[in-house]
Amino acid sequence: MKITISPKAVAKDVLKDASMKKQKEMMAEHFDRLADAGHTGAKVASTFVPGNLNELIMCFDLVNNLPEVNAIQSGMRRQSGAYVMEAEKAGHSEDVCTYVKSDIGMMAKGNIGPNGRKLPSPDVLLLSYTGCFTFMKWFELLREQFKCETIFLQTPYMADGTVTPNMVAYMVKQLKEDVIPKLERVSGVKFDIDRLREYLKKSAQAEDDLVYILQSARNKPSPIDAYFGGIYYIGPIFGAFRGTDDAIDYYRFLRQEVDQRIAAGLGPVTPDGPMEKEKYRLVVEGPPNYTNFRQFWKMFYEEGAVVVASSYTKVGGTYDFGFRHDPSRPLETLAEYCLGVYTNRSLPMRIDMLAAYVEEYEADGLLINSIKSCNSFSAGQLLIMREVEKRTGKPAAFIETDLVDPRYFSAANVKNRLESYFQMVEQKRGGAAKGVAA
Amino acid sequence: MKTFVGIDLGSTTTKAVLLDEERKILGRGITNSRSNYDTACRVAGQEAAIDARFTLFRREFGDDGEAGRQVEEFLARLERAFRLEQFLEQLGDLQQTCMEQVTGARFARVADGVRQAIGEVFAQLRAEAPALFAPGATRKSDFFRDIAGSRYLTIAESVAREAALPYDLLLNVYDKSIIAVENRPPSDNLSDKFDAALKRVTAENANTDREMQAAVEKALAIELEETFLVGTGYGRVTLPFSKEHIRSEILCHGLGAHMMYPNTRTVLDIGGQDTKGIQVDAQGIVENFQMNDRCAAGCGRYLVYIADEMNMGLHELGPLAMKSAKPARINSTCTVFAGAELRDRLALGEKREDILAGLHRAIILRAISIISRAGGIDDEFTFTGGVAKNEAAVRELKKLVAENYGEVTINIDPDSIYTGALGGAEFARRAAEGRLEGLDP
Amino acid sequence: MTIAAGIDVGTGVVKAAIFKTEDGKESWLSRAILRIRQRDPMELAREAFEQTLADAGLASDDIDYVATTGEGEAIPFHTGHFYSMTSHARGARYLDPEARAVLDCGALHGRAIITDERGKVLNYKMTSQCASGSGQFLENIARYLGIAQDEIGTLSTQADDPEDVSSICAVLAETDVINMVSRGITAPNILKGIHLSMASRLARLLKSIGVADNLVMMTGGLALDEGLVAAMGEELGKMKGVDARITSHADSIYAGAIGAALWGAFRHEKLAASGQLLKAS
Amino acid sequence: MSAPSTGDIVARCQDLYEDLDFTAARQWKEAKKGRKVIGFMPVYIPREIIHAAGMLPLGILGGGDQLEVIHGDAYYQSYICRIPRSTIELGVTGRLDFVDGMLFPSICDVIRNLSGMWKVMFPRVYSRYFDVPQTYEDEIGGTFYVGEMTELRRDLEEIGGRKITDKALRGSIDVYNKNRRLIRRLYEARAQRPWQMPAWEVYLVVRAGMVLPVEAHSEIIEQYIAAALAEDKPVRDNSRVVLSGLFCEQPPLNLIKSLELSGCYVVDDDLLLVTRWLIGDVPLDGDPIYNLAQAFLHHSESTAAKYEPDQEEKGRYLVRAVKRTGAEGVIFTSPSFCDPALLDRPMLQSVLKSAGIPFIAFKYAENSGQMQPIREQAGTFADSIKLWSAA
Ligand SMILES: Nc1ncnc2c1ncn2[C@@H]1O[C@H](COP(=O)(O)OP(=O)(O)O)[C@@H](O)[C@H]1O
Ligand SMILES: Nc1ncnc2c1ncn2[C@@H]1O[C@H](COP(=O)(O)OP(=O)(O)O)[C@@H](O)[C@H]1O
Ligand code: SF4
Ligand code: SF4
Ligand code: SF4
Repeated sequence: MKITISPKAVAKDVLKDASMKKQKEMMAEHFDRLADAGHTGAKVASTFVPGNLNELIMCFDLVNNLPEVNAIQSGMRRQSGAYVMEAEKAGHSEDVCTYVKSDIGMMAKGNIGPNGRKLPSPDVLLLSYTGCFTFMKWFELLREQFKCETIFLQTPYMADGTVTPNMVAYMVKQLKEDVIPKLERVSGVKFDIDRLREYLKKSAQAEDDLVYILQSARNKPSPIDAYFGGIYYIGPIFGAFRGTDDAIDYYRFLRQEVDQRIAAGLGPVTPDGPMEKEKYRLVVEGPPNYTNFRQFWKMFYEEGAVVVASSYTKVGGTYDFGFRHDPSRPLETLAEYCLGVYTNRSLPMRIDMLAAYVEEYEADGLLINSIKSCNSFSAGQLLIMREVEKRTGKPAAFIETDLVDPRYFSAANVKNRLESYFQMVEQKRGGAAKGVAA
Repeated sequence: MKTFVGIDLGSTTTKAVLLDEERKILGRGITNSRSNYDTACRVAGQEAAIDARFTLFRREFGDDGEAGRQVEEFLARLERAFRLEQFLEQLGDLQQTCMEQVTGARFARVADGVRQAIGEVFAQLRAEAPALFAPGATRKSDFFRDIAGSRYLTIAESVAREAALPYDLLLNVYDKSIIAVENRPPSDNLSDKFDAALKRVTAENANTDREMQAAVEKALAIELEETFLVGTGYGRVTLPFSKEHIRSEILCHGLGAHMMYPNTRTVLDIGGQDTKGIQVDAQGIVENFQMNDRCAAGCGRYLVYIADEMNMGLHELGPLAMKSAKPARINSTCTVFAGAELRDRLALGEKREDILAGLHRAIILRAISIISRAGGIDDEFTFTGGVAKNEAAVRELKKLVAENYGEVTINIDPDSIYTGALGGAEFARRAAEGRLEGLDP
Repeated sequence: MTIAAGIDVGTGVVKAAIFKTEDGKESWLSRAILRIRQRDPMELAREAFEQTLADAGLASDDIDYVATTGEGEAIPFHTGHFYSMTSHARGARYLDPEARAVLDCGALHGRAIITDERGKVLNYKMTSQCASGSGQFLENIARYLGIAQDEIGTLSTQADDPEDVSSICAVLAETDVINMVSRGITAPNILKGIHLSMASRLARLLKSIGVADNLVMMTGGLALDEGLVAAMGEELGKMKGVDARITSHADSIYAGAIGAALWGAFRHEKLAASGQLLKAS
Repeated sequence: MSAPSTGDIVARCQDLYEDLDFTAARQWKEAKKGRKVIGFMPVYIPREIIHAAGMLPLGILGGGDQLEVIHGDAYYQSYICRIPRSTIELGVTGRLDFVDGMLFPSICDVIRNLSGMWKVMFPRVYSRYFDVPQTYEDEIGGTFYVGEMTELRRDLEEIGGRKITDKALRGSIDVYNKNRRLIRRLYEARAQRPWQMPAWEVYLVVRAGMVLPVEAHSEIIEQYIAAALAEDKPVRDNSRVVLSGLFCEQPPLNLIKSLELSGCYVVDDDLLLVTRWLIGDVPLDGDPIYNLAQAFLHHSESTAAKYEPDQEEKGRYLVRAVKRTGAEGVIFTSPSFCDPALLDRPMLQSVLKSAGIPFIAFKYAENSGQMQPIREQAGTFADSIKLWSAA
């Protein structure tokens, strides 16, 4: 059989490679930088994705280590199960967040990173307490282990749906009087606010492209999967790359690819190639399962289901309502960034957001993936489901898995619910069509 | 004639429904689910075919007036006789299988004694069999496993004591054999058994109408063609059917409930391993559903564990619980710990019926929560699944529905355990008519 | 000389033992074991006690101290009650004086106990509410597979490719097992899979109470299950920083009853010394 | 009139405890027109501000083991603790319909999200997530906390339709100072003579303060202390333990009783922390809000609910409690699925381990029914302390 390759397809492939390749390189470089820290003498700061102050960390030449990302990597490489067990052996309860346990277990088993090299011990823990109480315990546990300086940055909760001056003032005060002086001390680098401004400018540029990419899902068919695919897309910006040129390049490439797919009327790219036909459009709330990520995703694309918007892609910052890092108000903008991350938003705000997504992205309904580990996400999701259903008139579905604990992923169970849900949507459509015809 | 088959392979029971072209139910069949899905489906299907025969008999006779009552009586007798034949056949199989187990080192010294004991146990079992199927007799369960099993255990205990043999040995022989017997596909020669049953009936009642016999023979001659089959239920992923023959159990339960009660808007199904709350519209289309999460607490299996623990039949739990005036408050419905909780409470001197009543309430409480999750109850409300057979559960349900949702019509059909299979059969009928995946109403 | 009886009312089985202690020498006079399977445990406790009396040729008046353990608090004729872990620790030391940890696996719960050389309990932990790793579960599965309890172990050791049993809930695990059977997985591989999953839980339990290089004595009914004992060995072997060895004893299932009887004797002697004699009623 | 016996007092407190309709608080409200009731969740709320507004602070502690939770379960997955679901149940069944406001203190994500749920489900009542600082510098955390309390004060003024004066606040601080002093005395007395003050009685007596006006509650405590010390109860050969980790969802009463039954005297605990959160008296002179903030920052209990900025100090408070009360061990008992308590536990345990203090740990739910495993674990703990502590 002869295969003909049209010029356009070549361009597409090349471009596709461009963003993927770029990301792979970035990640590899990052983990090398971490692993090299021991020899290069670079100092390492551990911090969290929500409230990740990468721009600030870079101002002190610190390498940003994100335990959450490590846990995700362990999950994807199917090691988290053993790590979690290890932590449980060390006396941790079966009930608590497995992200923490995966991280603790990984350290207990030699702290080997995804590149097979040992991760460095942090020189400073930047405990950004943003939308999750577990963070506090997590870093208390790390502090117990590493006995290093721990800087606490509290983000007040957006309980009433607004950012009050008291909140911003509190955060700026913490940054000025506590966080920055301590970072200076640990790193030995003097804080330079213009350097911060420079990074923030770069952040905003990449953020523009990210928003464009995520919102491209408004197209029909959607050129992206805003959950499974989205997880790859948010990696750089929520990780150690926000504020870098690398991030700018990555999102530019990605944007071009998305544009190409829109122009060609193509759907998202899945691990099994481009998606054939978009049958269902979904909004998803909640983190994914990482231990069986591929299998999980497959249950969607096999049925023709595309996720057009998700809340998880907002855990490290919510940009689609207009927030961009603002170099002219450097500390305030950092505060507002932290305040605005998804998990720091009140439940009514989350409901508003998801209901708006269902409408805006013309979805068939809301799917909630409830994560056993994560109270921050999960407590209250059943009310979210009810309210979004009520407001949009679209049916919602509820499944339960875990982020990185393979014991909580029951493929048969999840598949059963998903299939039932899709069949229900299908049947309803049939019914509706009938109703119109009659 | 054309028939459409729905099979609901549940976690504890497998149900089959046969529908004719007029959407009328021809027959229902049920068996316990087991490791061999094929067999479970075959048995359920066969049971439904047997039931269909009785429907056909009835159709053959017409059923009005005095004559109708006579016919009913005759058919009831025929059915009891048929069931007895079936039971005896399986008993024979079980005995033979048990005997074959008596080999190897474990039995080296006692083989003869054990064989003798088994013989004795089965002799007693056979002797009491006709009483089990006498008019008005109630059985612990519909399944051979349960009926034969519980009697076997009781009889074996005394036989073992008398023969000074370890009870465990007889237990073990049974445990091993019952599985083998269960997983053996049933013999297909139904007409033989019908013949034998007819003979039995005629022998008992010499004056059986010749006409009746003729009608029966005529109905037996009708060919039942399996036109299309749809499977559903917990095991549907592993069902021995291809994808176009499979529907989600949610849709099947919704549709089945709609067929039985067209005004149904809310359906509660409590099965062996899951509890579902389903909302349907006026066409039986599912609007919303919720299921219990991964914890199987409070599902039907819970009652099975309890029945086991109390050495009672499933059918007996409800009536005993109904006797309670003061239900205990039970908070944990973890299925696995059910037995432990029960013992705990018995040890504290609580009454069996009170504990049982409390357990039933606990199950229903959980179910009501799931309904609440699925958006509450709208008129009319239909309760399906195996647990709907249990009067104590039904009583609690009615109470709680009234407390929480006021006056609503509650439908409970004695055959509600077949709801999913019924929906499946209708999907089969639609699919055979060439409608899109049968989803099209 | 002191004669004491220990009665261990478990959730699955009732066990009884009678001991004579004299000048620090402990001799085991008689024993009884009755499976509960749907019978009244309190009745069985009496039956077991009477059986042990008869075997030892004693009358109930000859017994100085009747000690209960397990769920035997409500037994009307006891002199004193000891909590399970206290008695298992003592029982394990009797079975093997070298044991420095106990793993008691009964019908519903697993208990890990660390002891010192005198049988003193240093630390312990029980498995929590969810019960997939319990003996009861294994028993159900075995019944389902048509396997006698005492065959489980032998079969499990014949496994060549153990199947992963991952469900946390025993009920759902049962369904898993049904699926395995229908996929044609052999009984040994299923059983071994269950054993490994149980063992991994139990090993975590041991580690979490600080077992490092102790000799771990398995007690309780599942100690007789050589498959589980072997799986425990494998799981412990896999564990970093743990050099524990696992052992079992033919009389392991009596550990609770033994321990109770020996503690009973101990208390009796103490009480006698202080002049406050109690007598079994 | 003769002084009430402990039996009488405890019976009254038990009635209050079992009353899921909050009759006492309803009666208080109805007694005078215009009275308002403000509900609050555990762990800590500055009740002084509510009191100064002339309102009744009402502690909402879940539904216990007697409430049938139906609708509440519809809002929570099985892997979330029980207190939010039973609290929702109380709400949807109308049991809180007389409550004019709800406060959800910063303690964990579950309660935090519940505050938003309350807004959606009960939009007509005032509800507020009450944030507290986790940084303890005066200038930073202190300023923020003063801001939070000032907002609360303003909100309550609006609800009550009248100003909350500094004078009123000082008066309220005064009555709460007294209440805290009494509870401290109660705890000290129990630590000395635990056989005279069973843990479950002390719990009920303190818990009465969740639904009664503080003045009435102080009276009850006083009476109880007097009555308990006057009664002679036999001393049992029990071990003395400190209970830790139960700060939010309440254990069933049977659990506390079971501990004693199986041979443990409870000599200290972290139950109902709101009544003892502030250590020592809050000063009466000066700015009352500032004083409350200062007390919170610098004179409050350490628990899993708080971030401990100083690694050296982590868990020391528990060691101090053991020393202070002459306890022989610590029993950690926490609600199932409670992340803050359960994640904290291993850290506390390692502190105890290095201090040579024995401990055990188990979990519960507010409606746990099976006490057998708990008795067994606590009993073994007591056995091992008893049999071997002298040896
Ligand atoms: N006669 C009966 N009385 C009481 N409960 C029954 C009866 N028959 C069945 N059940 C209950 O119904 C459950 C099975 O229900 P079913 O709907 O068949 O479930 P599944 O489809 O999951 O197998 C059993 O677990 C049992 O608890
Ligand atoms: N020979 C055996 N092989 C495997 N398991 C056994 C054997 N004998 C007993 N058991 C198991 O041991 C359990 C009872 O153990 P036991 O320690 O007596 O528990 P409990 O004290 O809780 O009753 C039963 O669940 C049974 O399954
Ligand atoms: S609870 Fe949720 S947000 Fe918090 S650390 Fe765990 S997974 Fe992350
Ligand atoms: S073992 Fe019990 S509590 Fe655990 S998941 Fe199963 S049914 Fe639920
Ligand atoms: S018990 Fe724990 S998890 Fe539950 S609400 Fe309280 S602090 Fe949060």
